[in-house]
Amino acid sequence: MAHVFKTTAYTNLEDFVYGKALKPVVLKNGMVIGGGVLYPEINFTLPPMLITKETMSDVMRNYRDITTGICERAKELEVPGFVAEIETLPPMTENPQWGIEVCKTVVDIIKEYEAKYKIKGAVRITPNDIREGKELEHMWRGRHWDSILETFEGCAMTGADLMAIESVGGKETHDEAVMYCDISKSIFALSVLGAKDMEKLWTEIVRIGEKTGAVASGDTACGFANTAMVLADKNYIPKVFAAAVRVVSAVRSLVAFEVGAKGPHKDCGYEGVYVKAITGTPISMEGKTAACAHLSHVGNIAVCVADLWSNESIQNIKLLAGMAPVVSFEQLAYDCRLMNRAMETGDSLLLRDLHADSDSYYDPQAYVLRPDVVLEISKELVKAETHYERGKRAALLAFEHIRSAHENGKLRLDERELSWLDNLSETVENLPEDLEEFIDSVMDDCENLDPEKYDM
Amino acid sequence: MAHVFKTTAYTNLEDFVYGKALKPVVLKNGMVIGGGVLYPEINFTLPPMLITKETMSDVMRNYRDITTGICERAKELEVPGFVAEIETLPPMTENPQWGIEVCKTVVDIIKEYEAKYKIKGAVRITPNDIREGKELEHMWRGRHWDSILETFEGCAMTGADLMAIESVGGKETHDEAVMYCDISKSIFALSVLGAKDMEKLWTEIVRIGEKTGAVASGDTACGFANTAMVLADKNYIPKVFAAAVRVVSAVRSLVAFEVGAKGPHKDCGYEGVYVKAITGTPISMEGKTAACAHLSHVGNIAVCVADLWSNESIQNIKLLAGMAPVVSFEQLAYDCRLMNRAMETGDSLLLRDLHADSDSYYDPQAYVLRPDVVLEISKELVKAETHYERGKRAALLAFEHIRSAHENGKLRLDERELSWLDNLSETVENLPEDLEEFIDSVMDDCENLDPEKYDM
Amino acid sequence: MKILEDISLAIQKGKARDVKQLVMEALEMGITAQEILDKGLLDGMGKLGVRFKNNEVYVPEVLIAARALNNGTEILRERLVEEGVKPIGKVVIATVKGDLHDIGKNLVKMMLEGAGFEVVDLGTDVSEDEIIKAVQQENPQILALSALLTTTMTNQKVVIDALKEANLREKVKVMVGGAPVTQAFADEIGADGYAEDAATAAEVARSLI
Amino acid sequence: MKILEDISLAIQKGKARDVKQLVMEALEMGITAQEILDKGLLDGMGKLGVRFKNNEVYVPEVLIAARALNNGTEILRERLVEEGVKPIGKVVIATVKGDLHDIGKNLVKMMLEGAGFEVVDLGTDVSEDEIIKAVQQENPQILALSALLTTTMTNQKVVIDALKEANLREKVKVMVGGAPVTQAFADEIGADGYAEDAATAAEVARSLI
Ligand SMILES: [Zn+2]
Ligand SMILES: [Zn+2]
Ligand SMILES: [Zn+2]
Repeated sequence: MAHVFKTTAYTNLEDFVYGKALKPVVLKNGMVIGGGVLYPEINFTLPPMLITKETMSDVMRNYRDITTGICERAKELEVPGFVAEIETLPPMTENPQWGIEVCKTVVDIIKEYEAKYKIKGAVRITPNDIREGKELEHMWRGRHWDSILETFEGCAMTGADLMAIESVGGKETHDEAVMYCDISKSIFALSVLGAKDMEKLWTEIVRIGEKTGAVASGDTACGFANTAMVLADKNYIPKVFAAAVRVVSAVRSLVAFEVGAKGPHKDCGYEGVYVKAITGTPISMEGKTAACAHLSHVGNIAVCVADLWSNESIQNIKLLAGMAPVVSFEQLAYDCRLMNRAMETGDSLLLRDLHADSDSYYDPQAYVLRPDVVLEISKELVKAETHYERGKRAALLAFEHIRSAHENGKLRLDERELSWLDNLSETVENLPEDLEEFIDSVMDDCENLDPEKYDM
Repeated sequence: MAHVFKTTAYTNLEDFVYGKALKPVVLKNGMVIGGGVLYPEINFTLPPMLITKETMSDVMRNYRDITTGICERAKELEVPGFVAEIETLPPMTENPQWGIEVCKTVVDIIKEYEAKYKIKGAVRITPNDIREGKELEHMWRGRHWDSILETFEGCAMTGADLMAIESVGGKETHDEAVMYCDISKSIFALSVLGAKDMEKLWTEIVRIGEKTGAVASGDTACGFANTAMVLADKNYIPKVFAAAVRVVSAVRSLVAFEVGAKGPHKDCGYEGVYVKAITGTPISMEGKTAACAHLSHVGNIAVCVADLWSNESIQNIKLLAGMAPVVSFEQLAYDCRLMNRAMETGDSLLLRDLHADSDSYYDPQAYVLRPDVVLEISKELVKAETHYERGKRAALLAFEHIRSAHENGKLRLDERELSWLDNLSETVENLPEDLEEFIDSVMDDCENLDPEKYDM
Repeated sequence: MKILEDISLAIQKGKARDVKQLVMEALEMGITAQEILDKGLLDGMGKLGVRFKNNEVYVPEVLIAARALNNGTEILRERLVEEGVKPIGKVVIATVKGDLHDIGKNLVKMMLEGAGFEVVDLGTDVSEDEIIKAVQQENPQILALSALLTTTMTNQKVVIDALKEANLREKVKVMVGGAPVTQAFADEIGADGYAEDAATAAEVARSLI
Repeated sequence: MKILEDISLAIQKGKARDVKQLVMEALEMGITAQEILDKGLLDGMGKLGVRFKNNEVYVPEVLIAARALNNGTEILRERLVEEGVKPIGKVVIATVKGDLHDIGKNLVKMMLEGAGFEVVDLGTDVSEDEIIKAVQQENPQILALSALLTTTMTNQKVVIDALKEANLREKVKVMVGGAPVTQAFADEIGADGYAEDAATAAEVARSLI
């Protein structure tokens, strides 16, 4: 049975800082994530190319070159340890043997460098969640579901240290919610559909972890909250909406931990800060160094309580200095050096707060990532009993904190954001208490949802 | 007549910090460089393409898109001000009207954003120094020389705020010095040939500045010291050699200021920290965020006393987030936000030292950029009377500081670096006192040097 | 004319019921459907589109206006046929094979409809065969292709090649877009147009017909 | 044979005088020039090349060894001709038009000579016409092109096209390199080989002949 967190793991703001987690994760090679050192987590993807049987050798060459380049640079810069994340591309989940072969390639090179040069490296495998589109039979059975689990298990067996995913339960509905800035539908997608799917999926991933020794790490609401963030960044939707979606997404992402995930939560889920506050597990985060993958308004504040520091994703293309993944890796390594130096000198809280304060005035999405705000909201959030109640409360807490920060001159908001803030708050306040009533009121309006695929 | 600096402008380490210079530079739009705020300086170049009459419209489109992208992001992130550097490519110096047109395009867009949205932007023009190759007639006359001055003057008239260059006087000789790690030849190339050329060239640039109102800013020894750094980074030459070249290059780059340059010194000359220590003028520096252009071992320490923070150069190609120059700009903007926040809270010295301490143990090239080391070396350096004496002393001071840091456990050096350190020191100690004797002893061995082009 | 201005304003405010009412009044006043469409409904969408491009309104506002637009054109439909008025152009839109990203395509669709185009949406993960079939059946002036991955953008080229193969390339203009796509890539694969984002997609489409 | 090992060692240590002395001794002992070259001189350079690749020695050490190598081959030259021994291959090398970067090219040259290639260096900023002329005159197996700027790398393609034009493309293998150049670019412009850095250039050249 799922364990529901009723209190936050952190109670004291002074303990809530980057590089240290209450429940660190120890890897096979001795690396401790959240054990006092902030490590870089490097992400990468292929340059423009097709992935087919015919191009597979070229695909492999790319992954080999990327990994070798990163390991070489880790050696040069004497990085104390690092994580490499492989996010499989859709054809690699559809053909699990491809994803597993890529994983093996990366793992083997990292282990070779570890043996030769004592560079500690770990691999996070993140199968692309292919449970979307017209051919999907069901969320929890059929070939899509089987391929995902097969990829997890195969990669874990081949030496991946961490298992993660950006699962898409509820995403078809959330895509609609984002376009219309429909906060009710967003809460439905995240805390009803998403939570329901997460429980099924993560029960399986945790089981694979127990069987293989790989760590069931975490699941980001990337397709939900980051989609909203990117649209807000283009001024397509209000930032207050995106900020609320971020906090609501924590309710969904927490479900992995309710059924046994151990962290580190994956990089592209900024809701990880809430996960860390509530569970005490370490998290990966991405900020300014991930500008290669998406611009954002949270470039500095994202590092405040991170245990891994990531670049999100970069194509294997050449920049003037060399291949782009190596460039990103170097940037992350220097960021981490600075943070770790401050840890050594006892200045980590000061550095955390400089990062937070430098961003939080300019954008509500940054404001709701402030460590103090995260802790306050988390403490209130865990008091709600069900996922639905938590979803509602998350949105309301976000709106409250944003409003009062604005009133107190701690947060600048455009005029047109303010009217959205009022309307959105009102909508959430008027949502029904009863879950069934809520589902009935929202579901009819969900064009893209096929409830049968969720056994609803 | 040239003014020779006999004392350092800074005497106190507590005053020597990023964002503040003793002699700030005030631009036409009111931006003050070195006046208490660290600003981003964005650099960019074209994607793979030829520059010809036929491609000129495509060239212009690139510069227009780059500048618009940067200005848009500056607006979004509420950047307090920025500098955009245009480094002309060789054909744009050879055809000054092309370089001037590019400059006008960039200036116009920036001024438009300034007028519309109050975003303060400035332009630094850096003509590519084309005085190289078989067709060169003479360093200080003929079509190459004329084109460079024409580019400066034309761009200054069209609205460029700052004039800079990476001049190449002595580079043909230094290229040989670097390959053989010949420190005598390096001192000859930098403090004899380089200094001689700088005096001629910068007298002209300062004159153009007086005539047009553009600021004669500075001249980096990029082709000298950065070439050494990049080769050292590939493990092609010893790091102690590259570190010494860096300090010697300060003697050369200082010449611009002896004849009237005002700063900010250009980004890719890490010797700028010595220039700032001695002259009190502001400087631009580049570090981890310039990893796109070249990897380095000075990613954090480079920011310690910077007044502008730069990315060196990035092609206008697409990353997942958008065009690469915009990505770099965002990264710089966040770095600056953090540094500026610490300035506001009175923590700038602490943050400076965290950056310095995080890098300086790992590489002698980083060690000689430590603010304390820079100030100590600078104080000794200015006691020498001639450029040649300063060149020798610069190398010896670098070696001394590196050796004692290593002995005191403050700097890690590979075994094979140590024997080079001894040999190189010995070589410099044995150089003749007399300049003419020195020149005679080195010049014969300079294969690529044509002394007539230097009136020698 | 005041009533056309009122229709335009009602569209901009997303007031579907007002639009319906006003369009009926306008028809009763004897104004042609063509004029109501151009100077009322599409004028409103055009103005809203400009405000969207200038970051003055958000997507939901545009979507709500688009619904109001639909309400208006619904009423006009018969009359438009009678008057022999055709939409300014027809677009078939799809996210290419292997790519399930929907939102970018939907935003472009929204902007195109707002500009008066008739849009046939084939959805996501659409193979070149399905696209060819749709082009044959729908006979659009424009085919708009979206791709969000570096590993699917090449399928935009696959579609263009398939169009050539099927002798359809001359019959339809192809515009492409998506995060990793650039003007240079569009040129390279022989597309006719490239839209950097949804806000500019309508302009690009207009320039192609 | 001990003396060949000694020659190899003297090369690795860059002891030009010792090399000279030892090569003469070896000749007196009746060892063929071919053997002295392969098992002495080039063996030494080969071993040093491996240490260079493994970051155990620096460029100056390799350059000094290359000088010692020259000292040795100088003495052998006549005898090599008598024995009919040819260099393992001839390379024409240049930095392309518009590009004045010298060092990268020189490093590649150093590694190629160390591997026993005869190298004709055309310098920097070399036009396609000059390159064509050199290929016609020198008749090399390999043409090596360097470019350091995004705005000159395209001139590598210009040279390859000019080779085709002059009906020389089949007669010479082309290898390319330089900071902005990639394997993908090399493939795209139809080069035969791509060297990521100086250390791998010799291997690539060897694989081409
Ligand atoms: Zn993600
Ligand atoms: Zn430079
Ligand atoms: Zn620069």
